[in-house]
Order: sequence, then C-alpha cells, then structure tokens
Amino acid sequence: MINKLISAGFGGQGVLLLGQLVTYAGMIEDKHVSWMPSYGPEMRGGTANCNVIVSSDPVGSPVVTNADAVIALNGPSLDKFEKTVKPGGKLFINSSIVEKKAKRKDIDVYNIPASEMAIKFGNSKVTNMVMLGAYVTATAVVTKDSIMIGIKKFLGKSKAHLIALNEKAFDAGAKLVR
Amino acid sequence: MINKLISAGFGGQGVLLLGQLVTYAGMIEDKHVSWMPSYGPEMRGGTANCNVIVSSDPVGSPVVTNADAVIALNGPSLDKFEKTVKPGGKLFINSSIVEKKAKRKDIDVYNIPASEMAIKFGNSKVTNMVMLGAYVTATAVVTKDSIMIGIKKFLGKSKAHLIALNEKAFDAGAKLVR
Amino acid sequence: MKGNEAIAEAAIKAGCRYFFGYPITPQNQIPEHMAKRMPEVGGTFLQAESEVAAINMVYGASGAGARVMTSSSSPGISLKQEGISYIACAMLPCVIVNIMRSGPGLGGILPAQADYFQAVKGGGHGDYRLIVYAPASVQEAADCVMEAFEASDYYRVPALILADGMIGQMMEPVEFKPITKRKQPPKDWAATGNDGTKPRAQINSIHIEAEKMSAVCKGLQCVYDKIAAKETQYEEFMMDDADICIVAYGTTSRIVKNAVKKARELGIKAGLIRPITVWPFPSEMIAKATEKCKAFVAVEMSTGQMVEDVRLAVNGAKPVLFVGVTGGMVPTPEMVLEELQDIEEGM
Amino acid sequence: MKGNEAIAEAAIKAGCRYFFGYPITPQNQIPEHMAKRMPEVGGTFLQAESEVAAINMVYGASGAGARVMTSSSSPGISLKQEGISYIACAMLPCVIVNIMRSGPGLGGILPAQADYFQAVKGGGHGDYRLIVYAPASVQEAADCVMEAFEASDYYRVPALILADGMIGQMMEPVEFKPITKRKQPPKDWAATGNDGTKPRAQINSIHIEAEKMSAVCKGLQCVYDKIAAKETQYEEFMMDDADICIVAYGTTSRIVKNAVKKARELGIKAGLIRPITVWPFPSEMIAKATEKCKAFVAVEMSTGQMVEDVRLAVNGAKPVLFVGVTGGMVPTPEMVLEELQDIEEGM
Amino acid sequence: MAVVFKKSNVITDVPFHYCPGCTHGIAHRIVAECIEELGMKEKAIGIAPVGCAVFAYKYFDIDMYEAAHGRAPAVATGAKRVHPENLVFTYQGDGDLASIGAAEIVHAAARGEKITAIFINNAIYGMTNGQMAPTTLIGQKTTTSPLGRDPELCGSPIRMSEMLATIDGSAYIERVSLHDVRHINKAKKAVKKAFEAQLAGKGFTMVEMLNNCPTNWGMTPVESIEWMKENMIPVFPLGVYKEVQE
Amino acid sequence: MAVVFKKSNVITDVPFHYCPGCTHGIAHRIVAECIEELGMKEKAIGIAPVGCAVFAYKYFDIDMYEAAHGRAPAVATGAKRVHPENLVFTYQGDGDLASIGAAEIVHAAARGEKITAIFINNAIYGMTNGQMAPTTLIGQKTTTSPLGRDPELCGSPIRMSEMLATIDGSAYIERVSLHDVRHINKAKKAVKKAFEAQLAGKGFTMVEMLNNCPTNWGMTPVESIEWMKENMIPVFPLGVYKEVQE
Amino acid sequence: MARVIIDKEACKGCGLCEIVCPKKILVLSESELNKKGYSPIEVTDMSLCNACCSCAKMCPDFVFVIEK
Amino acid sequence: MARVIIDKEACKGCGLCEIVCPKKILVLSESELNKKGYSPIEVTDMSLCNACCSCAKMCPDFVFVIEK
Ligand SMILES: Cc1ncc(C[n+]2csc(CCOP(=O)(O)OP(=O)(O)O)c2C)c(N)n1
Ligand SMILES: Cc1ncc(C[n+]2csc(CCOP(=O)(O)OP(=O)(O)O)c2C)c(N)n1
Ligand code: SF4
Ligand code: SF4
Ligand code: SF4
Ligand code: SF4
Ligand code: SF4
Ligand code: SF4
Ligand SMILES: [Mg+2]
Ligand SMILES: [Mg+2]
Repeated sequence: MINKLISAGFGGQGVLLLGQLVTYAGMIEDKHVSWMPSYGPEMRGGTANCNVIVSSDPVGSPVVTNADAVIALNGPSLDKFEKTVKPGGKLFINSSIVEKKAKRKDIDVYNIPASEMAIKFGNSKVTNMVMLGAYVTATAVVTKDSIMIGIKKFLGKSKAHLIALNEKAFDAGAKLVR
Repeated sequence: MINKLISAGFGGQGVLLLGQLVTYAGMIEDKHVSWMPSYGPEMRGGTANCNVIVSSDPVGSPVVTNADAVIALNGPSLDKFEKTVKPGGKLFINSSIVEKKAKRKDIDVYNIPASEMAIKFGNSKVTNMVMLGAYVTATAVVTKDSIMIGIKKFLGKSKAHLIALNEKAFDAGAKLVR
Repeated sequence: MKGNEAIAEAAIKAGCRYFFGYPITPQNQIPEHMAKRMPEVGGTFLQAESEVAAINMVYGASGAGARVMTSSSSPGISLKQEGISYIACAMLPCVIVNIMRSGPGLGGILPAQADYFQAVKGGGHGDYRLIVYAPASVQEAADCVMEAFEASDYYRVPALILADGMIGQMMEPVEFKPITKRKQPPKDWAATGNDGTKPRAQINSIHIEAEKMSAVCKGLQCVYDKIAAKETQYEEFMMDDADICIVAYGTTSRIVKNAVKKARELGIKAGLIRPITVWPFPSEMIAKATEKCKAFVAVEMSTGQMVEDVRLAVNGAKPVLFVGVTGGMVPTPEMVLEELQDIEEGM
Repeated sequence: MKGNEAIAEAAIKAGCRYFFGYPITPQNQIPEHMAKRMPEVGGTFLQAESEVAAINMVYGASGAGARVMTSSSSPGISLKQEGISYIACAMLPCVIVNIMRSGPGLGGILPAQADYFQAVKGGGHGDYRLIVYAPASVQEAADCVMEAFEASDYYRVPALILADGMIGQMMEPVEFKPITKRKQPPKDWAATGNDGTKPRAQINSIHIEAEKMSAVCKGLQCVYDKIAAKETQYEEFMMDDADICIVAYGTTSRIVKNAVKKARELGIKAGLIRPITVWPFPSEMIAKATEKCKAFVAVEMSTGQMVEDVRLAVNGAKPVLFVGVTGGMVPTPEMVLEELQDIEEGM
Repeated sequence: MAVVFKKSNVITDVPFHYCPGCTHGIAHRIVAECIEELGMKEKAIGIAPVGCAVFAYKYFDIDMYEAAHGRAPAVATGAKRVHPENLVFTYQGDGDLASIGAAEIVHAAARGEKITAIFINNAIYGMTNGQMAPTTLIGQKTTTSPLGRDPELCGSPIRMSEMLATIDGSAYIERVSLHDVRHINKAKKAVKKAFEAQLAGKGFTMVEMLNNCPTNWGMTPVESIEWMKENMIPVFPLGVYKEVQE
Repeated sequence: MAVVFKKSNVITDVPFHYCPGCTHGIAHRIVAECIEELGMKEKAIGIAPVGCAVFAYKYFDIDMYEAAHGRAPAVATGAKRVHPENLVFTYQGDGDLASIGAAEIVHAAARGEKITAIFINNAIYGMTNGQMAPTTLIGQKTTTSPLGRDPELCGSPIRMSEMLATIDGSAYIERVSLHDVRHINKAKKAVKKAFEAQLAGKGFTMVEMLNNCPTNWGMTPVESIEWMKENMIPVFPLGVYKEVQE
Repeated sequence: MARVIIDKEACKGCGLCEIVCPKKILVLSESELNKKGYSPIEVTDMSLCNACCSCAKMCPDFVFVIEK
Repeated sequence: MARVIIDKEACKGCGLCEIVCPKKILVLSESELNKKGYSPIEVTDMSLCNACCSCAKMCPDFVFVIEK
C-alpha cells in the first residue's frame, strides 16, 4: 500500500498541519511515512502545500508527483494541483471560497463547504479539520482514532479545550462524504 | 643586460623606496623594469624586502632568485639573503647595525656603516640613501642622474628641502665604494 | 520528526552544548529546537546578531574546547565564509549545517543543491576543506550529525552538513542510535585559562612568513589526505550489474532510486552511486564503476556542480551526462527515466 | 606604476565614477588612488564600514545605473560572497578586484592563488558565475579592468579581476590604451527615479516561486553560455611544437615562461597555455592541445585548484600533473624545470 | 461628492501579502502619501529589506530595490551617491535594521548619509516565524526565547532611536507608534519631516515605528494593538530624539 | 634595593613589533598589570584583533585568540559562554571595533555580555598604513581622506563610548587617554574597574583609550603625544560614560 | 452625507477599522466569506458616517475609499 | 637612592620617557646605535633619579626596570 497526498491552500489555512496529522496517524499505525512542505512558512499569502506519503514499504522519494488525493483549500491550489491527481484519484475542494469547478472527469471530486462550516462552528481555523474529516473518511488511509491522537498531541495541554471543536469539525467533514 | 637586486631590511628603513628609486631610474633610462615587494607594508618590524629587475629585454618573472646584488640593511636580511647572491655578485651590508660578517667568499662584499653616517648627517632616515649611493656606484646599473630625478619626484614639493640631504647621503655612500 | 529537529536533537545527543545561530528559512526549526532543549541539558543557545557573528562565536566556543554547532541556509552560509576559512586555518572542530535553498541572491526558500561548489571546493578564501556530509533522509541526517562531531574533533577540521531544504523540512521517523565514539586526542590546545601546567593556548590563523604559512597549508593538506583515505562514504544501489551509473546525493538520490526501479522494469540496467560524503567524494568507487558501466549520469538540483566531480572521477573513460533542475524545482523520476531511455537507445 | 594603481586608474579611464571599498593589504593602493583621483574626475570614493557594506553599496550604485568598482583581498572577498551572489542574481554589472593573499584564515599578506575555486566555481550560494580575468602583468591588469567594465555592462554579469598579490604590488610601466567600447544596451532597468515613461525599476533577487526562480537561473545560464562562447581569452607560448603543455595564470605564468625557456635550452619541448580569463576557462584550447602534447602540468600558487579545470579539459586523454606552492611562497623556474625533466625522463 | 480618502498613487495594485491586521500596511500607506504629497513620486527610490516587507518593491509604485538582509542602508548609500537629488529611503524591520544590519545603520548615520530609514519595530522576526529580535521585550516569548526573553542570557531590548541620536551625522530621529489613528497621524508627520530634512541635505534621518505582529505574537489583530500600546510604548518611549536645526 | 617597576609576568618576552613611541605598548602594560594585580592570570582569556595589535596573542602570557577583523566581541562571547568564570577581554582598534565590527560590539553590549573591550582609538587604521577610521577627526589627512576628512562626504568621528552607554546591557564604560603619566594611571584604574565589573557579572564593559599613531599621523612620537592631547581630547571627552551600581 | 466604499475582496477581516470607527458602524460580516476566506467588513448604517477617515487610516489593506 | 636599569636593545628611541622624566635625566644617545638601528635612551645623572617610574609607565617597550 502506498498513498500520496497533496494538501494545499493559503499560508495560514492549516494545510501543513493537516498533512502532519495524516503523517503522524500513519506513524501510529506503523506505516512508513514522509511529510514534506513545499516551503517553510516564510511567506504568508501565496500557496502553501505539503506532500504526504503513507506507505507499507519504506518511502523512496518524498516528492509526490502522481497524487492519490489532493486537498485544495483555495482557488490557486485547485489551479495548480488538479492535474496532479492520478486517474481514479480523489480531489477535495473547499467550495466555500473556491468558485471554479474541477475540470477533470477521470477522478472523484468532493466539494466541501469547509470554510462556511468552520465559521458555523465559530472558528474559521478549523476549516482544515473539516477537509481532513472528509479526506480520511473517503480514503480510509488512516483511522479517525489515529488522527485524534495526533490532534490531542498537537494541541497540547494549553489548548486542550479545543479538542472537541476540532473533532466536531472533523466529523462534519466526514459526514459529507459518507 | 639584466640586473636583479634584492633590497632588504626592517620595515621603516626605506628598503622599498630604495628599490623603487632604482626601478624608476631604470625606466628613465628606457629599460624594462619590475619592482616587487615581498609584502605590502602591513607589518612593522620583521623583514621587508623588494625584488628589482632592470633589463634590456622585457621582464619575465619579477621574482628574483639569483640576485646580481643584495642590499642588507639589518641582520635578519643578511641571514636570509646572503645565499641568494649569485656567484660573483655583490652584497652590501649596513655594518652599523649588522654585527655578523658575510660568510660567502665567491662574492664582493661591501660593509657600509650607513646608519652611523646617516645619523652623522642628522637624519637616520637617509640610511637607505647611503646604501643606494654605494650600490649604484659599485654596479652602475643606472646613473646617479636618473636616481636624483627619482628622488626629486618622490620628495615632491613639500619636502624639496630634503633633496640636498639625500644627495649628500648618496654621495657619501658612493665615495665608500669608489 | 522534522529533519531540522532531528539534526538539532542529534547534535545534543552527540554532546553539543553550544549553539549559535541566526534565523533563516528553511532551517528555523534547528535554532528553535535548540532554544527549547539547550536549557534542559545545561547547554547554551544564543541567537547571534548575524551569521557573521554566529560563526565567530563558534570560533570562540570551539577554541574554548566545546562541542559547538551553527546552522543556516544558503545566503547565511555565504556570510559565514570568512569565518569558516578562519576556523579551518585555526584547526577548530565544529559542525556547520546548511539547509540549502534556491539561489543565487535572496532566491527562494524552496530546496536546492546549488551550494555544492561552495561546500566542497571552498567558498571562502585559501586552501582548505570541510568534511561534507550530504544526508538523504531524516534518519541519515541525524546519523551524519553525530558522526560529524566525532570526525570534526578527531581531525580538527570543521564539518558541514549539506542538506537540501527537503531534508530539513521533511518529517520522517527517526531513531537516535548511540553515538560511535572515536578515541579523541585531548583538546590541550583550547583556551580555558592557563595555570602554567601546559603551553598557553594561541588560537590563531595568521602566519605572516611564507615558510610558516606554507607549512600550515601543507599540514592541513596532510590531514585532508588522511580524511580522503578514511572518511569517504557512499551507498551503492543496484550497481552490481548496472550499465548506466547515476550519481546523485541528498533527496535527489531518492527520486533517482524511484527512477532506477522504474528503469529496471523497462529492462534498463541502471544503478546509483550515492555519495554520503561529498567531500571527500567517492571518486575511486566511481572510477571503478567505469570498468563496467557504459555511461554516467549526474542528477542534481543545480545547473551542474557535482557533475564536475563525477567527470573528474570518470576522467574521460566513459561519457558523463547531466540532468539538473534548479531554482526550487525538484527533478521527477520521469525526467531521469527519459534520460536513461535516451542513453539506452544511443548504446 | 604599481599594479594596484594601474588597476584603479584603468577603472577611471573606463568611466568608473564610484568606488566603495574597505582597506586591506595588499590592495590598499587601489582605494588610496581612488580617494585621490575620484574628486578630480567628479566621481565618488567612499570608504565603507566593511566589505559587506562595500559590496552592497556597489549593488546600490550599480542598480542606480553607474559604473562602479570595489576591491579587496582574500578575507574581504569572502565577506562579499553573499553580496556577490545577490548582484549576480539581480544581473547588475560591476567590477570586483581580488588581490589575493595567502590563506585560509587571516593567513599572510604574501601573494597566493588560492582563491581560484572561490572565484570560478562560485564562493557564494546558488548557481551563478562571474567573468574572471587573471592578468599576468601590470599592463594586462589595466587592460583587463577596462575590458571587464565593458563586458560586465554588456552581459549584466559581474566581473572579477583575480590577481595575485604580486600583480597588485609590482611596479611596471603601463600605458593606458583607449578603451574598446562595445555597443551597450541601454540601462533602462536602473533605478533613477521614475517619471512614468518607462516601467519602474525593480532591482531584485527574490523569486519565491520555483518556476520563476528556475527561469531566472536558466536565463543566467544562457548568458553564461554566451560568455563562454565569446569571451574566453588565453595566450599560447611556444605551443607550436610543444610536447609538454604547462597551464598557469597570473604571475605564476611568468615564472613558467622562464622555465619553458630554460627547458627549451635543455632540449625539452615545453610550452605554456596561459588563461587570461579563468572563467570562462580555455578548456577547448587545452582539449585541442591533447592531440599533440604528451603531458600537461598545472602550476599554481595553491594546493591544487585550477588543476581541476585542466583535468576536466584534458578529460583523461593525457596525464595531468601538478606543481604548486602555497602560503605566500612563489614557485621557482627551477621547480617547474625539475618537474619537466621528470616527465621527459618518463616519456 | 468628493473623494476624501483613496489609495495613494504611489501604491501599486498588487495586494499586500501581509497577515490580517498587520500594521506594515499602514506604514506603507504613510510613506506613500508622504512621497505623493511632497511631489517626489518621480524622484523617489525605495529599498525594501528582507523581512515581511521583502515584497515592498512590488507595492510602491516608484523605482525600488530589494536589498540583502540588513544591508538596505548600504544599498541606499550607493543609490543616493549616484542620484543625490533623489529621495532615497529604506524600509526595514527590527531584525534587519537592529540586528544583522546594525553596522550598516550606525554607519549610514555616522556618515550623515542623506537617506531616510523607515524602521518597523514589531519586537519580533515576523517573516521567519517569530524568533526573538533585539527589540523583543523582557519576558516576551518567541520561538527562540520559548521561556520568555531572559536579560541574563540575551540582554535587554535595544533602543535604536536613542542610540543613533548620539551620532553627529543623524539629523532627524523620531519614534512613533501605529496603534491608533492619532498616533498614525503623528507618524505621518514624522515621516514627512524626515523626508524634508533629507531633501534639505541635513543628514541621516530615521522614523522608528512601533508595529504589531499579531501572527507571531499569537494574538488577534485587535489584541495585538492593545498589547503594543500597553507593553511596547513604556519600553520604547515615543518622541523626537534628534532634530538638527539650521 | 627593591624593584619598584618591572615588566608584568602577564607579558611574554617577545619584543613588541609596534613602531617607536606607539602607545599600544602602554595599553598592553596596563592590561597586563591589571590582570596580574587581580590575580586573574590563570583565568584570563584575551582576544586579539586584526589591526596593529594582531600579534597581541604573542605578547600576553595567557590563553589568547586572534580573531577575525571586527569579530573579537563575538569570539569573546563564544569563549565566555563556555567559561563563564574566566576573565575575558578583547583588545581592538578603532577600525576593528567601530567600523567593521560595529554590529558585534553593539550586540555584545546589548546582550550585556560579561566581557571587557579594550578599545584603542588612534583615529586611524594603523596596520594597513593610515586609512581613515570612523574616529578620524574632521580635516585629518589620511591615505583615504587625502584632502582631510570632509564631513559632507564621510561624516564626523563616531563616539563609541557615548553610543554604547545608551545600551542597557553596558555596565561600565570609560574613555581615557594615554598621553601622559597621570592619564595613564587613570587608564589603569579604568581597566581595573571594568575587569571588576565584569567579574561581578554586571554586564558589558569597555575602556576606550585614546592612543597615538606617530607613523601614520606622519609625526615624531613626541609630536604625536602633543597632537593627541590637543586634538583628540576635545572631540573625545574623557570620563566615565556608564557605571552600573548595585 | 458621506459614503464609505468597501472593497470586500481586499478585506482581511482583521477588525482594526471596527475599533477605531467613532460611530461604531463597521462590523465584520457574519455570513459572508470573500475569495480569500475572510469575513469582510460591512457598514451597518451608512447615514451615520461622518467621513472622518479613521477606518481608512487604520486599515492596513486599502479596503476603503471615502467620499463626502 | 634609586636605580634605573635600561635594556638598550629593547629601546626604540622614541623619546617619550624623555619628556615625562621630572628630573630630565633621560636623553637619547647621540653616538650609539642598537641592533635595531635606534639611538637608545641613556641616563645622564642617576643620582637625581627619584624612582618615580614615570619613564617606565610611559615607555611602550618595557625598557626600564627601576629599583629603590
Ligand atoms: C543573510 C540572511 N539571514 C537571514 C535571513 C532570514 N530572514 C529573513 S527575514 C528575517 C528577519 C525578519 O525580521 P524583521 O527584520 O524584524 O522584519 P519583520 O518580518 O518582523 O517585518 C530573517 C532573519 C535572510 N534572508 N538572509
Ligand atoms: C575582513 C578584513 N578586512 C580588512 C582587513 C585589513 N585590515 C587589517 S587591520 C585593519 C584596520 C586596522 O585599524 P585599527 O582597527 O584601527 O587598528 P590599528 O592598526 O589602528 O591599531 C584592516 C582594515 C582584514 N585583515 N580583514
Ligand atoms: S508575520 Fe507579523 S509582521 Fe509579518 S506580515 Fe504577519 S503580522 Fe505582519
Ligand atoms: S602603525 Fe601606528 S598604531 Fe600601528 S604600531 Fe605603528 S604607530 Fe602604532
Ligand atoms: S469614515 Fe469614520 S465614521 Fe465613517 S466608517 Fe470610517 S471611521 Fe466610521
Ligand atoms: S481594517 Fe481593513 S482589512 Fe481590517 S477588517 Fe477593516 S477593512 Fe478589513
Ligand atoms: S624613575 Fe622618574 S626620575 Fe627616575 S629616570 Fe624615570 S622618570 Fe626620571
Ligand atoms: S620610552 Fe622606552 S623606547 Fe622610548 S626612548 Fe624611552 S626607553 Fe626608549
Ligand atoms: Mg520585526
Ligand atoms: Mg586604529
């Protein structure tokens, strides 16, 4: 098994963290993993993205060229990475702020109004969690349990009160693709 | 004709200027010349020296290995360069402050009490001129006239009053080898 | 763990207790990790006012006998060149990390391998060398750092970890192995305050007389020769029966491995020699490969730097080709494969 | 005239009106000459607070459209590496002079040729090149400076004068020839204040997207290829019937010439190829010489740097030997002769 | 109806990449309006730093440079010496001006270089994600002072305006803050004065602006404005530190 | 008969390479005697600069470094952090400390680095043969200001003691002069105070010493002493600029 | 009468204008999102605006044009 | 009684001690030269010396040892 993901959006939308959570969950499940951002977060605005590989064999190149899935949190990400999804792969779009539709017909496209849902939950920062819920559920690369372990670790003690919110957002995303 | 000189002494004794005057005189006499210090005067104390070549043909390497003449203004210079004089060449020693004697027998050695003479003229700075007078006179590489043109140029207007003193020192050196 | 964090933690595991650095992407997790961890282990993390200051603090701390590290990325490493040259001449051990980004100039913060020349030929002035490790995974980055400290102390030659930005930013699992200690000579040359029981320390790089300076250079050269003989490291991958030998280091080598596998599927007998130390460079191994291989390909994220060392090693025996992308682009297995197919057709 | 003075005066003759520098032996006569002459010709001499500031002032003045120069010696040139990389990326023309002294470290102030790698492979980070002139006499130093300004403006690539300390300190007669002007493209990219009649200036070296940065690197590469094709300069000396080809540059080449003449007297057919530009390097000429010559010898004041370029050019066709002294020592014709005799015996 | 406020024509149409609520944008506006109001648009040359304002060269619609980290004053010197009649300014963060570029700013002042430094003091390294700056407050947590800045370990915040005011070549130095409209208006006056002093050839000029960095302070923009006012101003007193008359 | 003066045991037997009458030698003596008198010979670490004092590492009979030009404070920082209980000092010229090393000295002060800088201000670059220093006086002729330093072109002399005194981390800063015996005695007291403040952990300390450079000023040693007194002291007033009590 | 013209796509929803408006007529949208994913600023009651330009001076992103 | 011991070879003939000696008993030699080529300092009348050490404190080159 090898699963390659690209998670992309504006800097600040949490696309890197999204990828890290998948990576961490993979590690928990004793898989070989790699996570590689397209850049360190030196710049805001612009498009940030990361390449995630979860695999039963040791990871060769950490660079994703034929993605099993792409998560696009904003318009420019869709423009840039739609073509990278391999035929039969999955494309997750944050339809709240991406106006364009996907053009590819040979892939599964999921339009998730993630930003709107996040705002409904009262915190636009969990947009990525909605997307993550949808992605994990639709692909089953890792389990929700593993993801939650990661979320708890990343939030730490000082932000433990946010765990529930994150889970709610995750579940909302999950529900949309079930 | 090719004539190679090494002029050496403490930094501050004017060994570089001595070499420059020979070079300049050579140029005036339409010869090919090169002047190369062993270092820029970044350091005081220690031994400064310069390599001078005056030649009827274009100068190849500016580095003097077999010197026609060596001028040693201090003890360390004698130690260092005595061996560089080619057989039959000339060695000029500032005997005022160099205690050792030359060891070589296959060369002409001139012991010139240059520092003492300079002090007698009231200015220890003309030590190099005494040596220069001896060197030019003994070797006839260039003429005194050419040297004097150089001296005038180097002293410039502001120090024109020192021309006579320099000439006196030069002549004193010359007299010793005539 | 992120590559940068693994590098920082490995240094601590190797006994590094002093870190002087200045922020620059994409290596910030190194100083940040150090800022957190050093107080915990009784060490000192200090953010210097600049890269120039940082490398000179390294000079100071290393001269005082400590294990010390600094890290930066391309433009910052350029600023350290004078200091590195001083450290090399004064024969002070230390570890310098360059998480390369794209250049020249401010360039971009995406990964590159365009500082190869600077690292292996000497970006600073004068005749000197660094021991240069080029890890290809987070695990190897950690391993190299530990080894770098040991080797640097042993030879009194500064060591450089030359990692592309991907190694620094990537997350992979890492296991910190116990350090392989060498029998180290005592640091009796260090400035610690002198009670007269040993000659006093004179940490220095000025030698005004040619004879002296020349002797110093020759002394360094001897050490470098020893290092070249003993410290060269590389990995071979599918080289046993390879017709085409690819040479690549760092993340690029992982992409090349994918390409080699694909090539094999297509019946092209490709193999990889991956330098782990890029100085000393595994020239001998490559030279040996000329006996069996029909062609060589250097793959780099640069416009062609390591390829010169491959050419020098191959020395005209076989053709040497070059595949490179730069400016933050990453080569794809497909690009490499295409080149391999072209060669195969030509053969 | 001293080499340093000739270099400074040649710059003025070439229209250079801005000089920013910081004192360092053995190049001080360059800033000192500039300090005297610039006010006379309506130019500006400014002593910067450091080499780092000086190279960035050059960035500023060149970006403003001026002909500008800076000079230093080895340690100071190391400090300029970041700035040089920026200038290269922003494609700003300028002339940089390195009067090399011995290194590494503070080293000595005696002449050396140990900054060759730094000059031709890129001492700074990233993929860039400088046009590097290596004059062998005071006259040639002056000529090279003039040409450097023209070539640098023409290609928008910084030029470096790589001279050993002897060239800088030596006095030889010099004649300033009228400058050979090139048809220069207008400096419409310069920052002068913008009245809206042309696109505004954006002097810059950051390109955050890989595609953009990669395009910039490729653009530079194209220019470098052009320079390599058009600007390579060298001198041949007694190469017509040479069996042994020596390659040497700068003052070393003059010593080699003496050695060649002596060798000829002994019946050894030696010849010299003297690169005048060391980047671009006269590789083609050397490669051609492999057809006739039986062996090559690189002679340098270093522990072996240019010899790599000779090896790359010879590419295994014939043996390449190396004679080098370093640390401020100067090779003697005798040393070279001995090597030639050894080769002759071996042949 | 007349337009009473619109974007200065010295600002381009490229949207700022700054984080929401980052006062870098306000500083840009002030500088642009001063240039416009002084009628110097065609004569202005700006030098962007390395820092969050690295792309300032895209935002000011005048001839611009992007300088190496900390070296903007040297670049400005080069430019100004070639075009002495132009208005030349640098725009630098606290990491850029007070840390790596400390020598360059000190010597631009010492030379009495006729340039203006717009100094954005946000007590942190914004662009590289929140490391300690020389201006970071005692106790302030940053990624490289995770336990809060400890003066024993790494000293106290440096006050550049006070320091540079001791130098003869400096002609106008003022510290302002961008935390509310009144102070923003003051800041604009300061920039105009500095520009005027530059154009009058009086010497080196600088306006230090206290700025926020909500992202790396870990606050909302509104919280950050409050923090700035409460915590920064006591450490960095506002006011004119140097004004050469003549 | 008792010996009332002899060479300090902190000075080696290597003869100084300084020019005749150069006060670098006096400064060396003062520093050495203070180390000896404080009983710190075995705990002292000195950092020589690049400048005429480049060979200071040969002259002080203690553990010594030779640092890169201007970087002695950074080197001292590295050494002091490793050996916090030692007495660490730099010995730097005005080119070294005030020009190329301006950032390093400012930040050593800002960090409150517990080191002492012995700052030799001779208003010129001695070692490289007489170029202008940041401390060169207005009108003073040097090889790079052949017409005399012109403030319009290159500013006025920088006063480092005054400048560094504005920085919180500095604990003791005094300017002294070596032009006569009385002032030499004062200079020694200043060095001892600075060393003591360092050892008490108070912060950064510096003693700026006005020195001569007969060679590059183009004077006899005796003339140079007179010139120093007449011309340098008015521009660089003597006195204590910072003294932190506690 | 004054008019505040808002470029919603330029707004980053920072809320700085909100705190400086003397008339308290600026609020962040609770329903809308612009293309950058921010809730943009809105005017609640334009008639109260006095064209003081405080919002425009505080806004880091040139969202406002103000007419009077 | 005081004694001034002079290391003539160390002296560089700068004359600084000469100007600070309160007793004016130090003068540069008019006849002698040391190995470095300098005219070294000499004491004209040792009996006048008060061992004030001014010379030693002013001398940059440790020429003096002073006894009392
Ligand atoms: C030589 C060099 N060192 C370090 C960096 C990395 N770097 C980029 S911006 C920056 C600091 C930014 O902080 P500041 O100047 O305060 O500006 P801000 O982002 O806070 O506005 C640093 C260290 C660099 N680009 N170049
Ligand atoms: C990086 C670098 N730049 C320049 C030099 C050359 N250099 C040597 S000493 C010196 C200045 C000396 O002046 P100062 O610091 O005032 O000391 P002084 O000789 O006057 O005591 C310079 C510029 C150098 N060695 N290294
Ligand atoms: S990181 Fe801070 S300074 Fe930079 S744009 Fe964001 S808020 Fe502004
Ligand atoms: S050059 Fe000047 S500072 Fe240097 S030793 Fe001579 S007199 Fe002293
Ligand atoms: S102009 Fe004044 S009153 Fe009108 S919206 Fe803006 S801040 Fe409020
Ligand atoms: S200040 Fe500007 S960016 Fe911020 S909320 Fe108001 S309009 Fe939007
Ligand atoms: S000790 Fe005093 S009196 Fe005696 S020689 Fe020296 S200065 Fe003169
Ligand atoms: S001060 Fe010292 S060196 Fe100078 S003359 Fe007197 S004894 Fe000699
Ligand atoms: Mg900042
Ligand atoms: Mg000085």
